[in-house]
Amino acid sequence: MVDTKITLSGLTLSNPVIPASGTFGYGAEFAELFDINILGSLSFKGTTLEPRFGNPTPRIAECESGMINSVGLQNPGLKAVCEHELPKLAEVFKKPVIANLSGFSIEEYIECAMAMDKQQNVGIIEVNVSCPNVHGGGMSFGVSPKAAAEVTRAVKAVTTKPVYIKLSPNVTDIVSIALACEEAGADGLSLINTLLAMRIDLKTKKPILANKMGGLSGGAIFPLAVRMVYQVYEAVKIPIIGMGGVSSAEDVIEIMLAGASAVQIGAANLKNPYACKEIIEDLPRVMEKYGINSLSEIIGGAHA
Amino acid sequence: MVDTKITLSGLTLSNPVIPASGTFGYGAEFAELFDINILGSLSFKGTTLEPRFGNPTPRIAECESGMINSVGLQNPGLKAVCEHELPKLAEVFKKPVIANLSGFSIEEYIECAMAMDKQQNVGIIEVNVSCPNVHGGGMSFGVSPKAAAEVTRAVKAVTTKPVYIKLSPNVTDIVSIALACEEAGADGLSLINTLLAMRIDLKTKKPILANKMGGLSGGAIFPLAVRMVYQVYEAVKIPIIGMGGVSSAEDVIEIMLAGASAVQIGAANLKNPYACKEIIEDLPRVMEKYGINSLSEIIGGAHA
Amino acid sequence: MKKSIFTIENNERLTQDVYKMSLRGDTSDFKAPGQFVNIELEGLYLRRPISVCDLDGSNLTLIYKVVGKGTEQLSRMSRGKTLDLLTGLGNGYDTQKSGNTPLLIGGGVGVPPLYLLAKKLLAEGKTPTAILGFNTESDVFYENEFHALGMEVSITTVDGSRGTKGFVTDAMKNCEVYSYTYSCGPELMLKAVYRASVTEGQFSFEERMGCGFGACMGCSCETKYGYKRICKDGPVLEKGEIVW
Amino acid sequence: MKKSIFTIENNERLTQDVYKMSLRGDTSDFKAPGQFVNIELEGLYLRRPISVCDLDGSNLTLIYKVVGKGTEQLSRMSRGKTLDLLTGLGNGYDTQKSGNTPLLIGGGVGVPPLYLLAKKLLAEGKTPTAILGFNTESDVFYENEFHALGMEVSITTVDGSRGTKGFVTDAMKNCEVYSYTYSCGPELMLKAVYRASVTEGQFSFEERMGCGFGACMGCSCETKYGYKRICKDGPVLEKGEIVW
Ligand SMILES: Cc1cc2nc3c(=O)[nH]c(=O)nc-3n(C[C@H](O)[C@H](O)[C@H](O)COP(=O)(O)OP(=O)(O)OC[C@H]3O[C@@H](n4cnc5c(N)ncnc54)[C@H](O)[C@@H]3O)c2cc1C
Ligand SMILES: Cc1cc2nc3c(=O)[nH]c(=O)nc-3n(C[C@H](O)[C@H](O)[C@H](O)COP(=O)(O)OP(=O)(O)OC[C@H]3O[C@@H](n4cnc5c(N)ncnc54)[C@H](O)[C@@H]3O)c2cc1C
Ligand SMILES: Cc1cc2nc3c(=O)[nH]c(=O)nc-3n(C[C@H](O)[C@H](O)[C@H](O)COP(=O)(O)O)c2cc1C
Ligand SMILES: Cc1cc2nc3c(=O)[nH]c(=O)nc-3n(C[C@H](O)[C@H](O)[C@H](O)COP(=O)(O)O)c2cc1C
Ligand code: FES
Ligand code: FES
Repeated sequence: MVDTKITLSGLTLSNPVIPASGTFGYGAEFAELFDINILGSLSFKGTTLEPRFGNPTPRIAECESGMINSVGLQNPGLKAVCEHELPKLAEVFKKPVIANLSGFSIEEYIECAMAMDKQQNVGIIEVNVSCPNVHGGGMSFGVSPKAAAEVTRAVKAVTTKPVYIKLSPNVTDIVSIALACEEAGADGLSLINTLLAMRIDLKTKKPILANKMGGLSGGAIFPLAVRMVYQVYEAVKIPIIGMGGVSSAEDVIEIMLAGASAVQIGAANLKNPYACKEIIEDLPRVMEKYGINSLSEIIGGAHA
Repeated sequence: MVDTKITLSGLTLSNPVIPASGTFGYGAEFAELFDINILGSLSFKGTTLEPRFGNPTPRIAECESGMINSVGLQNPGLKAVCEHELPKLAEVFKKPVIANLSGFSIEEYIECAMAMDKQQNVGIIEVNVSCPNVHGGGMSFGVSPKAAAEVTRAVKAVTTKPVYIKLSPNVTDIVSIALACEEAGADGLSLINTLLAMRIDLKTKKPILANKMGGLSGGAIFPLAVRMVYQVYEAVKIPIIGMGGVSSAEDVIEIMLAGASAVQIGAANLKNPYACKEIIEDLPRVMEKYGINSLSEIIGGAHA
Repeated sequence: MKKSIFTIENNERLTQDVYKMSLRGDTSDFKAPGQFVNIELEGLYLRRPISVCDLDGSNLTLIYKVVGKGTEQLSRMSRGKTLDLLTGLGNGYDTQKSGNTPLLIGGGVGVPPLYLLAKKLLAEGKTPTAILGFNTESDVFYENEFHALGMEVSITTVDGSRGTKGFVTDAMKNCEVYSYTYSCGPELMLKAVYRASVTEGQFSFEERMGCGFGACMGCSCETKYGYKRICKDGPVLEKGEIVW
Repeated sequence: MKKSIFTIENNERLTQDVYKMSLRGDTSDFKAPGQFVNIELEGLYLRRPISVCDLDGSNLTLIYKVVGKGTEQLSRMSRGKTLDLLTGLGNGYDTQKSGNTPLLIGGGVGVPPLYLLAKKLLAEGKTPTAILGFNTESDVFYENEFHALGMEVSITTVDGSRGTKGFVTDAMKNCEVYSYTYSCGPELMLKAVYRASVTEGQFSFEERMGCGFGACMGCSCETKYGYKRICKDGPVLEKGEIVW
């Protein structure tokens, strides 16, 4: 029997497969289809302090081997998430979850982290730094090592739960940002978020998305994710949750070889609601095919 | 009859379709298959001052909707290109060509540009700034507005031919680099080059490429190219040659709507040696379908 | 929602660019007319949502217009080919609110879901009437099928080549009293019907979708009573909650 | 080079993971044994290079081992299906240099191109001999086909379950004088053959390819006389130019 267990900051996961924030809601739609307790964990939709409708529609554009979304962090806001969504989630998913947080100022991150710190079923706090910093000129927190470190320190100060910073790939040098987060006390890193992209409708001759641009995810970005995980793994000592286009057990192994300790599955869930289930069920067979006994042993295995 | 003509810095092209540097050699292989004079122009393989073998093999890795190459600028060097390749190219292609140049120091760019300035059949000099700057700590010239501007100024000083700077997409803010090049006198911009990416072989558990990483091209990067062309078009006044995953007449129109005055076709040529021919032949039909009479009129049409 | 494999029984052209596809598979998850399926297609990243036009045992009928890559691919498929479908998506129309003489108003490929709705209403002993709007005579489809159900149907065409000249709202003017309004069609038409309609009603919307089953928030819209996902809380919205 | 559509006539399994595919199409662009085709496959970005095993009028035979997605897809195809091929790729073996008694040494799926080479040499009145190396008895294929040409063939298997136990180089030791060495197989085998061979020769190489027709420099290798593209200037290199 092959061993799919991995650990993330002291948390043992039965397997490394975790649905990515924003692509699994709060699990309810999937729990109708299969027992989602087979998942390693679950990163729920990004929470912001205030409720957000997000961007106007259309918010989705199709691409070759991927899709662009400009959902814009629609969520019912911190209070409703803690009071309604998390209890409901706890009913269908019995394991610790990953609380994905977004903020438009350091204060918002702090408030969200403080609230999530109190939530029993939150195992890891995942801080999405891809949002624009409204007090910092609108540039995303995630594009500057300094701003990313600042968010990290602020969140670390208010929680004892492990803090993972979710990095943006839209940068010249992701390693410098990863290092800044590590230095600021991050317990781990999640990468990658979506890549800024655009499609134009030939019929209307205007951008398809009402917001013009959005984030590209899906198979198209997998080779970029593998590269970034590989680079960051070389530089940091903290664990990495790898993601970006992962859609098969083979992809899980590939991104783990690059350096990921666990793996999130995003857009693939939208295409096939059974994606995570199928990947988890497929893992043992694929591990055997490639002579892998224990997944935790292959983490970073591609490095010399 | 629809009109596919466009102009680039005074040069009139019968259509906007140009094979991208590194994917069409010096045209010979394609000239065996069809009359390559149907092309708008042709950007030949990147020239460096010295002959280069490039990186060790394997240099190619397949991806979903794309490929990674780590060819590493293999070319016979400036002298051989001018003495042997360009005269041979002039025999099969009668129109002005685009001379793609690479350098590892400002001096190399200057020497290459001076030599290309003297070549009769060179219509545009396309300066690839994605190469590492060996005198500047190994960072690519293309990731710093200052370094990109410096290359631009240096090349502009030694040639009267139009100078296009070919931008790297591996940056946080491509617009700042585009603006720096424009300010430094660039006559136009080519974008995008490939995105740094990686694949790992599950059998060997090591990177597929001997060089570990390489550049991702093909359909996977098209939505990123459209976004970058769109952003740069908003900021600059000089013409843009758009590229990155373009593989159909529809894609040509889409990237032109984003702001491209002409379009380069890269990886698609490798998959299908007739790609450019098919795109050119398809353009009139697709233009009619979308009610476009003249391609030059749609440039940047997606902007408000 | 269920995910299952359907087999194409038939795929025929109804008009210049509208096709009718009959499939056979597990239809147990459909609960109401107005629900839709989401179809996986080779080489395309996202599934394509198409409304259920008819349901009969394990037989499912879809009617679709060729507008892009996905529907073009569908149009080239033939009997025997299998498709991966998500079924039972969306809320569908509620027939309990219809009253005895509901009016069904469809435009173009908004017509198909009204067919199953009409069948259900008739089965419930009600007397629905339909107004079906098209651009021109050659675009008209399913008129006979509605007639065959034994109900009153009027056709409108923009150019007047068939039925009433003008829009569905022009035909609405001639309508006797109706008890409820059900509509499906392009957003501009829905808006016009919303304004012209003198009763309560339900309107079915389209939106570009990521998942089609409520997970991604790709298809949200604002209603008077909060945000709704067109794919899960819709596609059918109550007249009273719509914000134009 | 030509790009054209071939139709599969037959696709059969030869061993556990090696298949033989017969196709029909425009073969006019092949000039020499050892050339290859580059096959477009659905859903895969790059074409797959496979050597020509046999050519007869418009009939083309390929033998391939299932090692990944592309070859797996090939193995599932059946008669009637069409494939988009680039044909006439690579330089191929030069039979003019062979002398009268050339030795052909193939390992695994390096064996197929030697079959057409053997046919050509025989047609030229020469007396080729072949050593075909495999891992084990159940991996052996095409032994009879070589025999049927009327030539001497020896088999080696690593585990000795068939023919000489060991590597092709072990069988080379028993070889009488031969005039020239032709080889194709895994690089480690080529290297061993290169060392063991006492004559001039030609060796066929593999490399991951972008285009397969000389445009991208994806497959370059260094030779004693400069850089060569495996796809266009190769896959066959002269013994005298190889740099290990
Ligand atoms: C709930 C619902 C029910 C529908 N029912 C029907 C029906 O019964 N018959 C019918 O002909 N059409 C119906 N449509 C519209 C149908 O989904 C689109 O015409 C179809 O997705 C177009 O796909 P394509 O690949 O041909 O076009 P493309 O333009 O190539 O598609 C590109 C992307 O845009 C999306 N898209 C394009 N147009 C629409 C649209 N109008 N609505 C939503 N997404 C769109 C596609 O799904 C795809 O993701 C319905 C849409 C929805 C949301
Ligand atoms: C000139 C030439 C002739 C060949 N002739 C034969 C033959 O007659 N029979 C046969 O079985 N095989 C032959 N091969 C090897 C064959 O091309 C590969 O086994 C095949 O491409 C693997 O594809 P895949 O999708 O199954 O594997 P994957 O591993 O999924 O392929 C991924 C990528 O790697 C490339 N790749 C993987 N292995 C090789 C390899 N060994 N050589 C080159 N590219 C590779 C693929 O082409 C593809 O681009 C030849 C290779 C070359 C270069
Ligand atoms: C519809 C959608 C919504 C998303 N919402 C969030 C979010 O709220 N917070 C976040 O950190 N990432 C969000 N993401 C990014 C994903 O979590 C993931 O990082 C990214 O999509 C790359 O993985 P993939 O290619 O597997 O989808 C979203 C992605 C999609 C497609
Ligand atoms: C095999 C290969 C070699 C390339 N060589 C060069 C080069 O020498 N100089 C250059 O500026 N770009 C080079 N490029 C980048 C292409 O010109 C182009 O910018 C990029 O591939 C994106 O376009 P595409 O997706 O259509 O391929 C190369 C790309 C490929 C695939
Ligand atoms: S399309 Fe995903 S929630 Fe509606
Ligand atoms: S594979 Fe492109 S040159 Fe050989």
